[in-house]
Amino acid sequence: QGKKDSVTLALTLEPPGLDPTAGAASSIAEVTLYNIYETLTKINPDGSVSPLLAESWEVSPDLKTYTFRLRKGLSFHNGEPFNAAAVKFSFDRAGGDKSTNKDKRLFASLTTQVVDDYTVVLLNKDIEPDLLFLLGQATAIIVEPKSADTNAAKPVGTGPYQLTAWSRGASITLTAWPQWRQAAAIKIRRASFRFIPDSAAQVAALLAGDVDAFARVTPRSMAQFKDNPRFQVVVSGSRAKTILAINNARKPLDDVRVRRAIAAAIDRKAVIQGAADGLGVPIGSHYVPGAFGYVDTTGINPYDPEKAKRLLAEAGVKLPLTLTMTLPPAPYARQGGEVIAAQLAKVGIVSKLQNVEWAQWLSGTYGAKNYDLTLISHVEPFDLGNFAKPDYYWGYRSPQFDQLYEKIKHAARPADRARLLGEAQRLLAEDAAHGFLYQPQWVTVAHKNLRGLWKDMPIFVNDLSALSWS
Amino acid sequence: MTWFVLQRLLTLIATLLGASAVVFWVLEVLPGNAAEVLLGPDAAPEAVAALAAQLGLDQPALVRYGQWLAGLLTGRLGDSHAYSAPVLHLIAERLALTIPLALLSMALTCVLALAAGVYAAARHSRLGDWGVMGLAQLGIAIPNFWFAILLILLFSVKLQWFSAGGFPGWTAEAGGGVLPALKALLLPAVALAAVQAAILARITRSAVLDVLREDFVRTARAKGLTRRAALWRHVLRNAMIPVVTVMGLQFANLLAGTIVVENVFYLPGLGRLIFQSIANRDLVVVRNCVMLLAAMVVLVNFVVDLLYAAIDPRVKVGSP
Amino acid sequence: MNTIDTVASSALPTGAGGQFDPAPLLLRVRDLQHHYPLPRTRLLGPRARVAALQGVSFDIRAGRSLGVVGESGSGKSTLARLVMALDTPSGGTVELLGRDLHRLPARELRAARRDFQMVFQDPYGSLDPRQTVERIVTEPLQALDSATGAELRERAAEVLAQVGLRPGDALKYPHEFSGGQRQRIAIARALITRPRLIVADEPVSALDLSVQAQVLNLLADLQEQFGVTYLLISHDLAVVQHLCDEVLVLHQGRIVERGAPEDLFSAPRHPYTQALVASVPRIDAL
Amino acid sequence: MATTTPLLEVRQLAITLQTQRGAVRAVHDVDFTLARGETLGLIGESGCGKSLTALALMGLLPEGAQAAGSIRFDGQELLALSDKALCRLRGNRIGMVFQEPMTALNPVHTIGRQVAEPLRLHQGLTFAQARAEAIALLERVGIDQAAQRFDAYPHQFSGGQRQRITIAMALACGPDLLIADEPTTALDVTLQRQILELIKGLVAERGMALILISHDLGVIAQSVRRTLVMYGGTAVEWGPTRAVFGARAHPYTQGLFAARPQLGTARAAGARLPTIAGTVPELADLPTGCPFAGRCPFTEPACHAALPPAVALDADHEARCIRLKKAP
Amino acid sequence: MSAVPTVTAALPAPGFWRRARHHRSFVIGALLTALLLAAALLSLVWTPWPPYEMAMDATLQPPSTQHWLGTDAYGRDLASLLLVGARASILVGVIAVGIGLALGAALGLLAAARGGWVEEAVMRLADFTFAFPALLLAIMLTAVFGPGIVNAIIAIGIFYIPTFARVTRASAKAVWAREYILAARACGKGPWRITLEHVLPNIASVLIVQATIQFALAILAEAALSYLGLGTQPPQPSWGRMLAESQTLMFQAPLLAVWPGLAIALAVLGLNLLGDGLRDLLDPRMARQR
Ligand SMILES: Nc1ncnc2c1ncn2[C@@H]1O[C@H](COP(=O)(O)OP(=O)(O)OP(=O)(O)O)[C@@H](O)[C@H]1O
Ligand SMILES: Nc1ncnc2c1ncn2[C@@H]1O[C@H](COP(=O)(O)OP(=O)(O)OP(=O)(O)O)[C@@H](O)[C@H]1O
Ligand SMILES: [Mg+2]
Ligand SMILES: [Mg+2]
Repeated sequence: QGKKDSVTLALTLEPPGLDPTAGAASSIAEVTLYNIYETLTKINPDGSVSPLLAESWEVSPDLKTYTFRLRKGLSFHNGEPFNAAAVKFSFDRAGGDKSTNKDKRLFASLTTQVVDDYTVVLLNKDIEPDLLFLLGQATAIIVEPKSADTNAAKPVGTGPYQLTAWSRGASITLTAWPQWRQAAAIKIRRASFRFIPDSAAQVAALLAGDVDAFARVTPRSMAQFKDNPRFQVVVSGSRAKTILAINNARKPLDDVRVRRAIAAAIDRKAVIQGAADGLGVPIGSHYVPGAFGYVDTTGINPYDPEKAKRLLAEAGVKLPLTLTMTLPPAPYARQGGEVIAAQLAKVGIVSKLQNVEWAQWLSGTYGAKNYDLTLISHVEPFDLGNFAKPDYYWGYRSPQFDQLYEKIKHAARPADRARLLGEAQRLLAEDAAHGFLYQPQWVTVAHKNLRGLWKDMPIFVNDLSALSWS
Repeated sequence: MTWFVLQRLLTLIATLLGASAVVFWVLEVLPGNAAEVLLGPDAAPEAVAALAAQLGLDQPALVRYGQWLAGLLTGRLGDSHAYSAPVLHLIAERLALTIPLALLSMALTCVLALAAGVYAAARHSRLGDWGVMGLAQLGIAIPNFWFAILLILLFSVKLQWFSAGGFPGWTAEAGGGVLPALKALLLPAVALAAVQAAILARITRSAVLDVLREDFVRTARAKGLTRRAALWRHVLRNAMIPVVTVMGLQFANLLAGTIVVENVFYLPGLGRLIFQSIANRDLVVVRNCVMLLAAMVVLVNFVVDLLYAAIDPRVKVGSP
Repeated sequence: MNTIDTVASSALPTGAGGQFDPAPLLLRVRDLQHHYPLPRTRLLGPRARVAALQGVSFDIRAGRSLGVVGESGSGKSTLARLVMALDTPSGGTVELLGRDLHRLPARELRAARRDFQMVFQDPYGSLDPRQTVERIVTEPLQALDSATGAELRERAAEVLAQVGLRPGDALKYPHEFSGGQRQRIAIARALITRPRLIVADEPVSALDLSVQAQVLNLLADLQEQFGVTYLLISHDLAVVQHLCDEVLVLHQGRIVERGAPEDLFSAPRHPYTQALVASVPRIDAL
Repeated sequence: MATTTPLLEVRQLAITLQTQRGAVRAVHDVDFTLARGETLGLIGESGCGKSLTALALMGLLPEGAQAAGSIRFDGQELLALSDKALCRLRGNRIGMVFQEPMTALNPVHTIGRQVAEPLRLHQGLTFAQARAEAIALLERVGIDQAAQRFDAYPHQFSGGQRQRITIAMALACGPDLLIADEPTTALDVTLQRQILELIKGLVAERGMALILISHDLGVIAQSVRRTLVMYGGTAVEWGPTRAVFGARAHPYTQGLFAARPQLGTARAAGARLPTIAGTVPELADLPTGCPFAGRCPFTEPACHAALPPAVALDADHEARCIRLKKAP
Repeated sequence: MSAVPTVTAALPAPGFWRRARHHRSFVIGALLTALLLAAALLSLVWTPWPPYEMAMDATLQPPSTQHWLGTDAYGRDLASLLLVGARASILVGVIAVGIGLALGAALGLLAAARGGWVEEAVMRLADFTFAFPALLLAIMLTAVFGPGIVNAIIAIGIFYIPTFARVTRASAKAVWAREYILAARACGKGPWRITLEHVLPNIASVLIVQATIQFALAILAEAALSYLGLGTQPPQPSWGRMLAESQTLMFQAPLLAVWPGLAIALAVLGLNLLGDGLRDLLDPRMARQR
């Protein structure tokens, strides 16, 4: 009963700081985005974009000029007014020399012009069809110039909530900001986030009633809540792609037949079962159902161990072929790696599993590209462009794809884009650039009376203003 | 006595200095750095480089070691890379949990172990002895994280007497208070204490039995003391001598054991801070925490040595 | 050779002059001193020391036995350890057959050990519980030269027979023997190199009366048979009197009186010896 | 009436021990009586059961040991008393001094506290009273500057001093009976003499009865009026010290006396000591009948039949040997 | 300093086995330990099912005649995994104790034999290592060299060095004070020969007892490290890892946590009881009293 206006959410990881422009941890966004900070646009559960700090916008036909009209009369938590200057400051800062923004490259290619107090124009050097979506992400938050540098500990934004307490390692508490533009509509006055990395502890905390909702709980624990009337289980789609990344630059993986053999040796259904307890949709390329221009490519390299063996023989690979498989610490990787290793073993590929910490994965696998195979989830919504980067850790080089991608970037008409995107997906599938596995689904377990939870999750966010108790 | 204390202090400082060098260089070898971890795989390389420079990671190792030592002496430990908050502040926050937790479980350990050990020794080879020592065997044989989960299962999920974890803090403004905080620490303390108490109980029992065999116990009985009185007045203090040593060592294990228990009960303690910080390559934090732990262990052993002298009058004249 | 005054005379270089006594000089101890350091009590300043021996001189002729008596802490064991070259003295010399033991190089000292062996007080503590009697008894030989296993076995059987143990005992372990038998094993170990000198530090004080008599008889028999020389240390005056030709009374690290045991114990001169003798409980007092 | 009952009357005392090789009788058929003010010596070689007998009197037998027979102290049957009742006697009416002065004192308590303990326990003295009394006691047993050293710890005293302290403890409540179990074995002869003199003096002064245990014939000869010789858990000969030492009726007594090297007799070259054949057998290996059978030079088949009955030789002087019966 | 029993037992004492047969702790401990060894050996030649074979359609099954103990979240046979997992426990125990014993005993013997500053240095080094709690040391080492059973073992083993060094030194010093050492010196034997011929055999029983205890602790340590994700790595099964993985499903399939937990508890119990029994049986004081 006392619960009516407060909620306790749990997250797996604690954000290291509360400034999304200074760190990439998704937990930063999960706590702050749309709660403390706001962006010009807001991404909706279905992936569409709606106005937030910008009331409306216009896009030039060449997709290079964006004109935003800002909401009037807003202010930051510290009382400073929200205006075009703040927007310019925020974007310039994100693209500046000293910027530690993860999306620094994007902002570096933008030029922000202040037209008047409530109108800004963004000029983009490149074409970025998803710019409006990108401007709704945590890296694009609008910050207040004077407080920007201390946001990590004392966040100041325009959002409906303010930070009241942060006991590091344990919890963060947000309370509703009374001066927010629609403060009356806010049902949850006080929300706290707890951080519970241990999966058994996650289950215990939910069962014991310590937390009301757990976003993206370890899928394996879901089963025990599905049949429990005290809880609701929300399974949501995502834009993430879990793949068995293949180092295309290494022998014999540079041979497309070997990569196809690997792809054919993988039974995606079993992988989804093992890695995510069945919570995933198979994908055949680096693109997910529900995204613009998706085509089903799962039939291109179907599960066929016999074919895999044939392909390996064709490629003249001496069996058993020993490959290292580097696994970051996430459960999906560790669990999925075990399953895939068992499947590859059946076609004569011995995978030596190497479990690494994130730090090691980032410096050894991602940075130094020292790996054969690695299991990883790429959560960025639109990242086909990585296949066109020559120095990316995948080592994938394809002039055909580069051309295609160049065209996609400049295709202003949706129909053209959709066609080109489809072509790109098929190309990647045929090239078997990676072992494309599945689109993960996120599981949220919550008290049965909690309303307003996001059904789908194109980005990681916990929109507190939408929550209420029934 | 002063010579004794002085010598112990000197070795203490030397130990800590050596420890600092080992800690620093071990951490130096860790692959990966904080900037990479903080910004993640999708970050622009320029951003990573900018962050590394901002964190001072691009300086030579020797310079950083020197700076760190100087910082240790002046109390300026720097800022955490990950939390971008002062390390001193972070550690102090965590200690507010870990120290009470360690003390609470140490107290539990002592009470349980001494009671059980003395009881078993007094009932040597009888049913009570078998029962208590059987329990102790079990206590030693069960992994403590497993025991912790069992506790949660029973007391939090089934009975809902305690919350399954978390720490409300010591002050009311953070939603906690002294009583809620103690309540939150109780189950973790029990989980931690169970194993240690089992070990200590066995040691107490055998120490008491050893002392019971000593001549002076017979002398005491010959004076007309009852078995119980002889036990309390003459045996216990002598039996404490080996027990105290083990207790000193256990305190160190207990501090380390908090890593596991803090994980199960998701408590924001020092152990988890170290664990996380290693994963995040937040080496500033790791270095200082490990040094702090080492210092505490060394200090506890130092105190044990002094305690020794307090219990056993023979030590004072004794050798270094 | 009854009084302290004789120390001076026997301290003179004997050279070839000792021939008026038929037995040749075996052991010559001169001005032996020893200090033990005490643990530091203060950070700076000198370490305190205990003077365990302060200028002890005596001679033993081959085939004779010298007894050393004195109360606890008078330095008896220290003397034994120095004579056995187990410790380095703070001053003075120990000469066996004309060689200064404490100046010998390590290798030569090891070889010289063949000539002097030791028997200890505790028949339970002086035998390694994990070695067979045969190994224990042949230990001095193992350390000395590379005798073959068969030779060692033969020698062991021989000495065991000499001390009155059965051949079958060679493969047993010490705990299978009684105190008196253990002391026999210890004596066998000392005998195996056919030494000239045996230093016995309280060899019977841990034994029961009836067993003590057996061991004392054995020591006497062996002397008769092999002409061994004894340096016998004991706090029991009666034991010393029974076995020795000459007695030294040690008090606080100094020799206070010496002489033939009958004379010395019937008419002690030094007050300390007098007190010692007077304290011995006697049954004839009844 | 009360004056005629002896202070201590031990009848048919038997002590059984649980060992690895089953239950064995460590002590059996031990009888003696002790009047007030009388002194008795127990003598015998190691392991013959002297200490067990003494501990049985105190009711402090080791775990697993069982005493049977009868021990009457001042008319009271000790074997039937509860531990609580025994506690009221121990240290109060019966005092005991142990062999090892080095370990008989608690190393972590001050000696003053340890000496005062029985006083506070049995006489209910206040701390100050007990302290004054304890200091007087310590002075009486010859500890110099007792008041200053009251708060010193045992390790700060020499062996002889510690033995004096344990004696002070045993004497604190003015017991009727003092049991001294080899009180001087760990000490030098000079110290031994002092301690024995001290005990003798105190016994005379306070009119206590004394049981002195020793394996040293000389000590017994000089200290007690009556002697009991033990072998293999049995009393083999007992009587006035003078009679036992003079007559030496039992072959074991004879053997023991002969094996002892004597001070003062002129040394004959190559003189041999007469020895007792064999070694003391283990408890479980004791022969049936006379325990000395087998080692005794006069063993005959009848010796193995049964424990020889006590034969009275003289007033009060008895021994257990079948040969004595035959003798005129 | 530490409470080390000064055991100088006679092994093989006559009647050791006879006494051992009647010693309850020893018998139970020896049986459980033998069971552990047997399980590991058996797994080398036979398991009910192939231990790595997954069956995604038969996950989390309860015990049945097919799968005696049921299946795990990948449909692997739990009984087979348990058998194979015993190998990891033994491996951890044997190697960690081996490292600790070899280096620790050597250091301890050296300290006892040389005395003086050598002893002081060795003991200070031991103190120094003790200053880092074991688990922390393990975490740091596995962070540097990567998680894995080998590194976990080494980390545990390193921490055992000072433990064994201390125990060894204390009991070796007690042996050095014995008269038979003096006798050996009087025979002209040097410190190294004495150490090998007299000291080592006489402290062997202490070391054996300590080794069984540390063995048990190593199994627990591996479990704790596996729980933190630093111990045995997939796909190799180990009891610690099985236990850690079952935690998530604790409420859904509790048996999954029960089996490895039971296995660990029994193995640790067995080793501890064995150590207790050996301590009693090898202690001559006990031998004489009972
Ligand atoms: N290792 C040592 N360190 C310090 N002092 C020692 C040491 N050994 C002996 N002492 C001291 O040296 C003196 C002589 O000792 P020693 O052992 O030679 O006497 P002892 O005559 O053999 O005595 P006891 O009859 O008790 O064996 C004593 O005061 C003793 O305390
Ligand atoms: N606690 C015990 N457990 C088993 N046997 C014991 C125990 N105490 C004594 N004994 C045995 O009982 C026998 C008699 O022991 P007791 O101590 O009475 O001998 P003692 O005459 O006092 O010998 P000592 O002169 O050595 O003190 C010995 O054989 C001894 O081994
Ligand atoms: Mg001596
Ligand atoms: Mg006795």
